[in-house]
Amino acid sequence: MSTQNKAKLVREISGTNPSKCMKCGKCSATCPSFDEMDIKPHQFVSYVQKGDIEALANSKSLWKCLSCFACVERCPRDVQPGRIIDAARQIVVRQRGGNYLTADEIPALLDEELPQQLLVSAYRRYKR
Amino acid sequence: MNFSYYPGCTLRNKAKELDAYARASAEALGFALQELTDWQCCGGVYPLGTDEIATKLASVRALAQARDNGQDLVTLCSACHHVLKRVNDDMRNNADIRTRANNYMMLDTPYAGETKVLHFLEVIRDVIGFEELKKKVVNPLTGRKIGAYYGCLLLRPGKVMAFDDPENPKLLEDFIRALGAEPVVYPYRNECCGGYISLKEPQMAENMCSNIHKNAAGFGAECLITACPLCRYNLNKAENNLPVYYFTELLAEALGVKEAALK
Amino acid sequence: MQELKARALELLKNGTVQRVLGWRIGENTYDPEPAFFDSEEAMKDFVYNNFCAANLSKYMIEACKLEGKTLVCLKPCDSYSFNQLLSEHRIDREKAYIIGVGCKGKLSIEKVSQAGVKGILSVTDTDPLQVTTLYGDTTVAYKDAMLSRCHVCKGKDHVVYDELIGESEDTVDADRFAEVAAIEAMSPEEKFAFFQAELSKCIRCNACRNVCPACSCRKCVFDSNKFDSTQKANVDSFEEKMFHIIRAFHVAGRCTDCGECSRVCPQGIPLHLFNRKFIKDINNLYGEYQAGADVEAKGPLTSFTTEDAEPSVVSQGGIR
Amino acid sequence: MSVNEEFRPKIVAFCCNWCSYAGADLAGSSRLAYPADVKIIRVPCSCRVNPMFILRAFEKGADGVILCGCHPGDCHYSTGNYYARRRMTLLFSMLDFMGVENGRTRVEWVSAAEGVKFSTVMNDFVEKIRSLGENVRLGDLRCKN
Amino acid sequence: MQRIGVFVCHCGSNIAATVDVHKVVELARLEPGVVHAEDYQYMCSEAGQAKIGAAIKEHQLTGLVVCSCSPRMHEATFRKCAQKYGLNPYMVEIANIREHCSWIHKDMQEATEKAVILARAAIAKVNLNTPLQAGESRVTKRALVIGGGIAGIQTALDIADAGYEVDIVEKTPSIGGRMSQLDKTFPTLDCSACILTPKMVDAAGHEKIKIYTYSEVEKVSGFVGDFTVDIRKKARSVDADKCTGCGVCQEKCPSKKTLSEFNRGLGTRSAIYTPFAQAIPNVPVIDRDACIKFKTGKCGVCEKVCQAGAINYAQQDEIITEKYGAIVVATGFDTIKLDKYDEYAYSQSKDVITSLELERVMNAAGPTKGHLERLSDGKAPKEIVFIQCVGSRCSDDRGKPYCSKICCMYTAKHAMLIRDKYPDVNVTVFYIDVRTPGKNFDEFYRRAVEEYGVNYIKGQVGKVAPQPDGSLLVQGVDLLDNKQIKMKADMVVLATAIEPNQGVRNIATMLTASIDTNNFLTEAHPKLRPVESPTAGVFLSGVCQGPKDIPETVSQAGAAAVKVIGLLAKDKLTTNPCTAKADELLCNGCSNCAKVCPYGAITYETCLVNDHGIREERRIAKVNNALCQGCGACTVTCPSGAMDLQGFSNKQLLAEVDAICR
Repeated sequence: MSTQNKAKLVREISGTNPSKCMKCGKCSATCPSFDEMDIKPHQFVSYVQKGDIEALANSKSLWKCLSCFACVERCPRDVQPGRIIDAARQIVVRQRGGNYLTADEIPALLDEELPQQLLVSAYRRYKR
Repeated sequence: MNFSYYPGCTLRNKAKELDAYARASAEALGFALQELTDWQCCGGVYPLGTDEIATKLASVRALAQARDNGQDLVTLCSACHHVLKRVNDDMRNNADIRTRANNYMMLDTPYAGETKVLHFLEVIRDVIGFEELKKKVVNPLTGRKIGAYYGCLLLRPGKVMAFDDPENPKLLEDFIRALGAEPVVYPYRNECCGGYISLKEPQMAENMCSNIHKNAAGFGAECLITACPLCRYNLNKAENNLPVYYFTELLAEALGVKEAALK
Repeated sequence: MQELKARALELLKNGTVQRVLGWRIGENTYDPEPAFFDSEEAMKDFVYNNFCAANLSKYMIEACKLEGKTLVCLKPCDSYSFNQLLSEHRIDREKAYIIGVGCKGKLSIEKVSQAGVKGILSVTDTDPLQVTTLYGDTTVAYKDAMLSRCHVCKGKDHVVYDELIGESEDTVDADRFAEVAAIEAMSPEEKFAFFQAELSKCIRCNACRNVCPACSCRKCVFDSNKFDSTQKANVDSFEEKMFHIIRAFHVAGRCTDCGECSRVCPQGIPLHLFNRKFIKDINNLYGEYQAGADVEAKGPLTSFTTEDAEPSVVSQGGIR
Repeated sequence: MSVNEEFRPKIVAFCCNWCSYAGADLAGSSRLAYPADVKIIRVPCSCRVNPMFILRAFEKGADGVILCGCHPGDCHYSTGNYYARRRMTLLFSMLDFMGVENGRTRVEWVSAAEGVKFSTVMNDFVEKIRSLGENVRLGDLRCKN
Repeated sequence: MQRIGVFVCHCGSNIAATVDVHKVVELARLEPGVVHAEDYQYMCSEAGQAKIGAAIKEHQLTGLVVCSCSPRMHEATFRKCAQKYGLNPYMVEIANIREHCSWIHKDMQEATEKAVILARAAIAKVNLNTPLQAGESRVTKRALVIGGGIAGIQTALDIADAGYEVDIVEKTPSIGGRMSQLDKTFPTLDCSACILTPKMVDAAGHEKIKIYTYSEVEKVSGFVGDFTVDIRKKARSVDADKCTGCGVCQEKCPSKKTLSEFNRGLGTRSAIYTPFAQAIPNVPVIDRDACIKFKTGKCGVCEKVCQAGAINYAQQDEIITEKYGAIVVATGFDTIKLDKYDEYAYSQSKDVITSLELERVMNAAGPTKGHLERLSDGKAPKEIVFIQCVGSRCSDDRGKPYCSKICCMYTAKHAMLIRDKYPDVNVTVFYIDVRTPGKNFDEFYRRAVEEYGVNYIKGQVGKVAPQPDGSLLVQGVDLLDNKQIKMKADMVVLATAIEPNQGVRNIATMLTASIDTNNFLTEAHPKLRPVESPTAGVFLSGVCQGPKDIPETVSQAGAAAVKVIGLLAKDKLTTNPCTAKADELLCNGCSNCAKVCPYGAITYETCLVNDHGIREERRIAKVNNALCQGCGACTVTCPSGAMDLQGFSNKQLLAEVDAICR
């Protein structure tokens, strides 16, 4: 897929309009995973604007977002960075070999108390 | 007073007590939770992509069933509540998702978001009322200092969830007060516990939960309550943690039905 | 009916009202006519049966010019027209004593004929209708003899009244906008053919205009010279061509969808389709609006929002 | 319908005095051509245009009618174009409902500064009407046969 | 039948090069009503006008059609010309054969044909023209200013200095407005009270100015030059004529727990109070909701201690009706409510305050006597964080979509003042953009950074979390460093968005002045008529029209005053004769026309009508010619065609349509 098309796809899947962003940084000010991310939440937006989905797709950030919606809640321009990063994640996991979680690694991750919802949630976010 | 009830997968397994206490408390409060027949797992997280339809269908099925029962749909687990509420909002307000979901479902009557989704706590606040709850308390939890932990999923996004003020919620505090205990307000009660990140990066979740515990303890909380099994799991993994209970456990205790509930 | 008549008589006698606006018995059960009654004697001919379909609210315009109060019998749907006239200051609430009369859906003798009954001699207004014909007795189901408009009734509640007499029933068993939607789904050629065929029947008898409670202008624009220019000869057919569009436009946002236009059209043109198309568009574009439901409400054509749809929606797939 | 090269449509353009008429003036002083088929009638505001004017134009043989006014929010009379917008939307929808080609009617918002837009709009509209051909249906929608 | 003369202009070669003017003349002669047609090089020239004059005389013309340039160019010229030669100016129509014809077409034949058709349309219209007379209306030489803040005071002073009577109506017990709550003003840092108080005193002492405080506009009727206004003077419960302003009543009042509006709720006041020491008038009011006497019937301390005998518990509200020629709206602003922004913990901590509250904290007459201290524990803060754009520039429904304009500058001011007075206090400002257009504004902001060491961080704050130790943990971002910041602060100050004052919607409705989606009053033209409302006779001063700072407000106040003076200087106003008119025989009295009238020009009267022998009382629409601006919205709403627009009548427009489609 071309760079342009990927950027378009991110816009479509996320249902958001990155052009509304006024670069205030409130998403990055809010994000609890900020320090773990290589590309920061406010940058998600400009990467999509620039069409650089490749960098976004290869970023660590994809797997650090918690979907806690704090950035979505507080964004004054309704840009919803949380949805943008999820769209990028979707594009990755929908490709062959894009899964971030495989069935083989699961047994090692389990423990006695682990609730089912943790597994299904991680499946949904990390895996096709 | 009868409600359709969606327990969710975890309440069938690791969080059986969350469910059991809730059912017993509901009975004590004068309403019944009628479990939907053959509900399916909601998927744990709300599928954010506008093109994700199949992953929303389990929720639509549950919502449509409640509609056909002519009842509001009650949830307990924060994650299930979040997913059902948002899918319902899509079905009501997003014509594209509604059309496509209904095309898959082939229901007798297409579903268009008619069902009202209520969290158990909303039932207590909006249907029963805290005054009424107070009257039903037989074992007031006097003297206990309890921190409410809301997490993310009940509150955000505020426009869709419409649960409480997403930045300064009050519902659980009022709940704690109604049980006779003292609520401890601390600013991290709506900070994320790490959620599903704990599967692959447990250290991240642990750090976040430590901060929450530290903050709550700093304001004098002796224990935390939550509605979510995953939040509880993550919070329990942190070091030096406060005890974490399901809110229904304290509710059942105050209503005097705790022992009976687990039988 | 007896209760209604007795009550009307009582109010007439004790001077609460000077006259009664109701229906006078016709030659047959099925042809009662609107009438004023001003004495006990006159009240002998008063009738209220399931064939009393006429909407009496428009007569109140003239009645309000008379001395004293007029008792008017309004069915639930008529009360919307009454309210709409009230909101346009055409009638005076103080001059009306409203008895909200019950309605179980009104019957039409044309519907009985359309049900295949020929040579009607007499008919009852019961369920089912007992019909005596030249060829013997038969029955027709009530629903089958009901006016089309009653199948999409606005509801059994009166929006304005002084007292209520009689029960009303829900008669809705069809989608109000289904007919309009069916036409919308046609190709332009089909639409055009449909309306050309229908409008070709018009004989410009003005029955629709005369009966319409929204068409209450002192002088209709089609009768005045306000839109003429000096070059225009009287034989010009513009008025006739465009009469129905303009009539519908003039009542848009004011029409309560009472259905009288179609009921009285001697040619059977489904005139209500024009009005209902406007209502459907208004509901879709500007939010649900029922003329006459609220006297204080701002009409859809005398209000706006800054976010209203652009006229281009019509060419971009139309308003559905 | 085949496109008739020779067909010269009759097009009436109602323009509000404050924005669109001035926009047309600007198109003129900027020498931005559009077909002579368009004839402009000056009205104080788009809200002055009665549906009867539009129907009358069609009756007299117009092939297309366009109404131009100030952009919503910029009306000289502050609210006129909002009313015009509702009226025209409903009127156009009714004509469409009756099977009249919906391309024959149009509303465009053109400001006094938009000479280019005025010219572009008129070129586009004329092209559209030429493609639709002569207006047969509105002349034909008679009540008497 | 009209006798019409057609005059075709060559406009040098502008028209004549593309349009065969002779052909136009020739064909125009054939049109009904035309008795004369000619062409000339430049019709607008003196010679051209003389030709028109001669033709009027020679052919006893009753109507003129000039085929020339746009009516927007020379309609006025030819109307004056007609008048000069004894013809009613409204008997002139222009066929625009230049901008709409010769300039855009190349083909001579095509352009000529079109010019002929345009001429025909104009001829058809003139055939139906009727002489119109511009009306006159009187001007009441008194102005009303609604709002007694700096905008209202300045407007009133300027109008009064020009010699006209002006009344100020102020809702609160004193004039002064927001500016009286400010401590210092940017960019000069002079004390707000020091520059405002003299103006308040001037206004109070001016012989042409009358001030109604604790009063509200209740009803407005009439139109430009002739408004009638009802003003409700709320009962003060204190006789202003007797009161000496000694202040003993306030001192002795036992009910002292009401939150002070003037101090933004940061301190308390007594039930009988003046909002601040320099209040004008210096006459207290009794807050009846707080007063023990009014609540329980017992007390009466103020009455006992008042030596002047000024306390009057029985005082009633008073309605004053006054006539005005012009009205100025100067209703000002307030800060938005912050209940949707609790991530900043405004409701959770006393140490999170708005900038306007900080003004009170910094003010010597404020709740802390001017000492910078935390409102929770009175301790001196060491670390202060300012957050910009709180509720401004928000496209969601939590805040306002616009920039509040003043925040960047007052934050720089606050930061500077704090660093100046308390050099040991660290000040950090989180900003999205620093916007400082204005004379000496950017220099001012740079001084805050360069000389006073204020720490500006580009980025927003995500959350303010009160800590167990009483401090505030501020979590923000530094976008230039690409780092998340977590810092402890002792105080957080929010640059809260401003919005028009609450009551403005109601006032706009009374004045039929339009208001935008943000409740700011709309100006007649955003660039060329910024201080006039689209409603004639209503003018705008200050923030009610849009965010602005004090210098801008004062200049706009002066501009509004000039417009008012220009209006009041006239003895009579000429009205536009192209107004709507109802045919009383056709009017249904349905009120739909009044509903769409943007000027409130249509009212209804019950008239005795003789309709072809039937005499009856009818409700008839009446158009006020002084208010009607001639848009025509009413004419289309009227189903019977009773409402018509003079100069653009239904018949005239249809005649044009017919002529074009012929």
